[in-house]
Amino acid sequence: MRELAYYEAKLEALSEIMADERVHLMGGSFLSLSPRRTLFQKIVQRYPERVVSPPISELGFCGLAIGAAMAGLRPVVDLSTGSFIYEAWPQVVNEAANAFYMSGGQTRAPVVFHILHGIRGQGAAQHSHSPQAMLWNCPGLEIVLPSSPKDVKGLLKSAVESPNPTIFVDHVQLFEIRGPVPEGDLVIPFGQAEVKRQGKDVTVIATSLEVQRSLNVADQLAREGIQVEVVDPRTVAPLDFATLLASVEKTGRVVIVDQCHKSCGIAAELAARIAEEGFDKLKAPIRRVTAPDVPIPFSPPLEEFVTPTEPRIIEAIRSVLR
Amino acid sequence: MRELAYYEAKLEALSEIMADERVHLMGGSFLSLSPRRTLFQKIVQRYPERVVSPPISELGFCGLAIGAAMAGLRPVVDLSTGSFIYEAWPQVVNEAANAFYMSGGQTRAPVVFHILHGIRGQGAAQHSHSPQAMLWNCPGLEIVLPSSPKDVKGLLKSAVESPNPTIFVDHVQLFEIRGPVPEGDLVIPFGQAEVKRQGKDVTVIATSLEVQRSLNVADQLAREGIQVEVVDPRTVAPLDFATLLASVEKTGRVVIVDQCHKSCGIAAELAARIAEEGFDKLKAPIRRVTAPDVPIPFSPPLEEFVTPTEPRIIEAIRSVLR
Amino acid sequence: MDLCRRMLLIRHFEESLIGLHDQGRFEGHYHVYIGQEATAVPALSCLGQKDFLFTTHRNHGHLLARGADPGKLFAEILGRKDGYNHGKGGTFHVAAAELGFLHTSGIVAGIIPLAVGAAYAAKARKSDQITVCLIGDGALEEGAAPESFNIASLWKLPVLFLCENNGKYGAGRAAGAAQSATMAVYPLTDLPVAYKIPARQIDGTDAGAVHAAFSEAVAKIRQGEGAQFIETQTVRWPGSETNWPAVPAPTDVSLAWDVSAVPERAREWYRSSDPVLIFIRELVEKGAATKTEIAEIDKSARQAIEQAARFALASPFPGLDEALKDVFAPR
Amino acid sequence: MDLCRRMLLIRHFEESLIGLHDQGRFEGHYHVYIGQEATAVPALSCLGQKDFLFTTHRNHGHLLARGADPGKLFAEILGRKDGYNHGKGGTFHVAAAELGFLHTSGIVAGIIPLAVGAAYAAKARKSDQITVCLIGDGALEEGAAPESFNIASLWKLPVLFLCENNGKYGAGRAAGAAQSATMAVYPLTDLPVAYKIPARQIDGTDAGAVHAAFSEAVAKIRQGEGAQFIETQTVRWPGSETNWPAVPAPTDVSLAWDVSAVPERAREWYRSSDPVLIFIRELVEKGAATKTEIAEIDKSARQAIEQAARFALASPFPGLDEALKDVFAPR
Ligand SMILES: Cc1ncc(C[n+]2csc(CCOP(=O)(O)OP(=O)(O)O)c2C)c(N)n1
Ligand SMILES: Cc1ncc(C[n+]2csc(CCOP(=O)(O)OP(=O)(O)O)c2C)c(N)n1
Ligand SMILES: [Mg+2]
Ligand SMILES: [Mg+2]
Repeated sequence: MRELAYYEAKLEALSEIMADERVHLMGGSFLSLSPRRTLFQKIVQRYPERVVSPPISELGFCGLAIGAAMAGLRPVVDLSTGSFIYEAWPQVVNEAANAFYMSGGQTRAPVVFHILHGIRGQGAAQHSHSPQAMLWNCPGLEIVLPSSPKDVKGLLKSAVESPNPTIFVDHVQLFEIRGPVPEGDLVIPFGQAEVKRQGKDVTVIATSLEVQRSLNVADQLAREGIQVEVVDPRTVAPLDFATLLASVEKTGRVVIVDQCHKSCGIAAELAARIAEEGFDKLKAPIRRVTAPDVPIPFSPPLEEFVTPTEPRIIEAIRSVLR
Repeated sequence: MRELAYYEAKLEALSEIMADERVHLMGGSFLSLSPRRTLFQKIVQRYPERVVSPPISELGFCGLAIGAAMAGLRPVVDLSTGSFIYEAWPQVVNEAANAFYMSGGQTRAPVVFHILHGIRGQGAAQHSHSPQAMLWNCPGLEIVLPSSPKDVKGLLKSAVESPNPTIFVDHVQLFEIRGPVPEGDLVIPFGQAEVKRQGKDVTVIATSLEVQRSLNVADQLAREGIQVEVVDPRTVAPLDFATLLASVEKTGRVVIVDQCHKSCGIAAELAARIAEEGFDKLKAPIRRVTAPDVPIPFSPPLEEFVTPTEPRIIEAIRSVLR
Repeated sequence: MDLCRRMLLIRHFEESLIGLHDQGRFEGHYHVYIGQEATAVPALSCLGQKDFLFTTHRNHGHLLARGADPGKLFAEILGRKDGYNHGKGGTFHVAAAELGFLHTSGIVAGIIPLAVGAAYAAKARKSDQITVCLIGDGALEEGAAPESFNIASLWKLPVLFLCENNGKYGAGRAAGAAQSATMAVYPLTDLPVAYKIPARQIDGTDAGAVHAAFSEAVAKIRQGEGAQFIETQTVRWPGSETNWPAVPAPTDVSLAWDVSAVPERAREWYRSSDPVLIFIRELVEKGAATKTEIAEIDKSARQAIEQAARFALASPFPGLDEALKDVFAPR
Repeated sequence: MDLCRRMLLIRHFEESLIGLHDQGRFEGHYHVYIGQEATAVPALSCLGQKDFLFTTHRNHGHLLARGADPGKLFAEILGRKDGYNHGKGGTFHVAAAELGFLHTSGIVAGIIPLAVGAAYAAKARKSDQITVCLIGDGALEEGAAPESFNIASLWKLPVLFLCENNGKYGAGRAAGAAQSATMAVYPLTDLPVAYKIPARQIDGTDAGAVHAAFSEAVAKIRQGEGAQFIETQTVRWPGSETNWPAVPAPTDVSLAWDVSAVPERAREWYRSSDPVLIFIRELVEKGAATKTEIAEIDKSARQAIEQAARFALASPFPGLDEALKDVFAPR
């Protein structure tokens, strides 16, 4: 199978979704402010009428996208830095998420919100957020967290086909990762976790960039004979809990890794659900590796200290194996 | 000890905090739109210069309150319905919460945000939110959930003394509850859970209105000889986890009850923490009783169906005792 | 004549609804459209079938003006199965896609960006649909309003902002706070005008003036001139003075000529500010209808409402499984 | 003369900072104040010691204009222990309470409500402190701006909105988008004026005009006249054309008279739009300083910056325990 860089696979998906006349892109940082951003210009040039640059009015333009979706379009909105979605919070969590339910199943809002979450390198407290946990607490939103070139392509295409408001949560530090991507059409359905690596000793459930870190860790520990199974939910809403549970059943030991702050983060929900439904299978306490409950500091060594890095994942794995 | 209704204790606290010249009240629905609201007029009349009615601009006036707090006041802001804090999300979670940390410990923002959360009776999807779980995922905010007349008084006074931004999460269905309240000054420190009822068979950890429901359930089950211990964290940030853990240690069985939606709700975090640190003490899986992951419906029977009602709490308790 | 019937239908609907609330048939906060009938009825009559509308907590009159079934509307507000949204939305959220009402929000200003978005979609599809954004004066205090005006203006979107300025009423404000205590922009039209959106102020008790202004604005939008803004001004209905609506005197067309049945404190409003009674008086004065004809129309509207209420009260509550349905649309 | 020194200090600071970034001494996005020096320096010189200031991602120049220690500023931007915020804030968030800078936000328009709040506090305490809210033109696109204008106007709060309109630059926008493509309000002052806030537009390369406008506005606010708005207009510095700042030609005072050292494409800006060079030229033309005196000032500013950079580079990174500290203030 051909290999692509993550940003290439993402760009490919962005180009392909434009074939649907209903798709409008709003905002232009899908490829971040990284040097790769210039590639996005190709799409702008090809579809100038369907790529728009709104004012710095996230509340206004996210609401616009939701309304346009209600009226039949498939807008894909780039908010760039994850925390900018806070500006649009009332529209996302109180309008988009509720529309289908409140209308008794009449009004769909098939909009996609694209954000770059997490600890990105000197983003400091205001530009390093991972809003996905807060959003998961809001029923009605689908939440997607790709972690590989194949996934970013297949999940983005799936996001645009979804009839529901979808949060597409990306991480800029994934962009240069390379991996196999099948040629041609690739749509990865929501609600299908993927076992990214098989192992029998311990289950590591990870999301987004932390999947890559966990895979690295699994490589390292394999040399010591520790077989780590890495499971990636890929979407948390909907959640493929069965695949997670099957892995827990197999290993009996769980470490959960993600970049949300700890309290009420993604890892909290996964841990709680396993403690409820997989209790009998557990041989050790569940361990979470997350950002601690502190704002993300600017200074590089402090930032690294609060990041779910490989050494922290390893330490947690060892602790559940004890 | 004298008995007061919850709304009376709250009003007493509101009157007493006004003795501090730095306290300004912004907004006027501290006693909700219930018939009790007229009592608030006494405060307005006594301190007309320190009770202000802002425009319908939550982002603007919450930010104003934060700025005023930075500059030395102690504003207490009423947002009335819980979800209206979403309008102010960028100010609350990205300015207030980060100010002290980002400034390296220079700038305090001692503001209190008062909200009425939860399922209140025909609030439908947009007016029944419990934003406290989302807010707990944001480090830097203190989160207070009173459940009794004594607590509402002592915690409100403590909130105003706090040097940190504080979310005061109230529930309108608590207002008519009566209970003992000591005369004179009463300040309940943050981070002190209260065992509201002793029991040896099962621990119910509940917040806000659900504490009252759980106490009713404990009464009912006592008649069957089931001894339920009801523990109320009272503040989740800071969290007195030691008291929770001590109860788990005693009973080995845990039910957690709150009104947030299930995924990444308050109950998720408490369950995850117990699964991490109290794993050895658990004799049964942890059970959560929360609002399910659906928007709150308007129609009364549907609304009741999604509420953590007494029958649902009883059912959960029985399931962990099995 | 049709306008007259629709206005009376709204009036009787709302008065009847207040009765249902007082009987405990439904709980929770709600808002009625009494006193603003001469905005929605003539304004929305200027629209085409395929146009979109977005409205707020004060939506009942808008839906009825557009021809909604009062039975299904009552049923929704009572949380019944036969309601427009199977009882899941309730009074704040009545949506009726078949009438163009895609989404109704109880969040002040919540619909403004959405309406601009529907207009964006229509323009993108090169259809000639326009979108009407029905808001109260209070909505201009939210930042969503100027943000949306900016985009609607820059992108010349086919949206008509209809701002109903009903004076000093605002549920979230301290009782008695005057409008000017919460809005520095005066006149309100200065705000859209700053964003280069043409704006007009109209007397909201003058159905003819409302109709004329709307026909013109709708025509301009269809010609591609972009967003337009109209403010209609009405005086606050005395029944909304407390936190919960209360009818000072049930509306009877005879009040158009003799308000002595109305309690003293509310009389002035019914005499000089009630848009329905004003409209009726003018119809008769112009000779467009006789008092008897009006009384007939009134009677039939009243009967339609009574029947609608019976329909709603007979409708069952939805099954409990409905609570867990329609969180997500199926693929 | 002091103004001249401060402007040069800012210029050398920023040019030196770009050098540090290019050497990999710090990472991440950052924004420099080059081209706007003639706003902050004269404007902030009109303030008193106890006044409050709130600023944005483009804060370096504001801090230096107010007398910040360039060493501590560099240290903050490099994430070092001796930074104003122990390295925890970084370039977007430099706060210095001792200088009145309570909170600096990287969120566009994030500080506007906060500044209004500090003004509210000052007024409540009946102090004569004023608050300066330093924003870019892009901030007016956020709803936080009009919401705050409304409150500041209604409550006559002692706040001075200083909007630096630096032309078409906006990091979040598509490269090359003109300002008018994202803001329908034109001139920008129409927005505060709609909210009845007196507003003026000033040439941001004319230090004298800026000083005069600010003295007047500050005086009015201290007299209790309430909020004021000033827009200063500058032309975008060619070094900010790409996403990362790059110096076309290091500033030397001799450029005031001869720009041949500047690459062709950037020359026009240095010739006619550089506020520092304009100021220097005027000083000399008016006979207020000789070229030699200016060169001396420049040299001392340059040396101060070099020394500051050395100080910062010598400062250690904070200890790891610092990461977990100061989430909550102690009681
Ligand atoms: C964001 C938000 N804040 C506050 C409220 C509470 N609230 C409900 S109606 C209302 C007044 C709205 O005034 P206006 O827009 O003029 O509408 P009217 O009720 O006068 O028709 C308020 C403040 C709300 N629903 N949403
Ligand atoms: C809420 C929010 N949206 C988007 C951004 C990304 N952003 C950073 S600076 C900037 C441009 C701001 O323009 P302006 O206010 O004119 O300031 P300038 O950079 O021109 O000084 C943008 C859009 C942000 N920081 N915050
Ligand atoms: Mg109104
Ligand atoms: Mg700018």
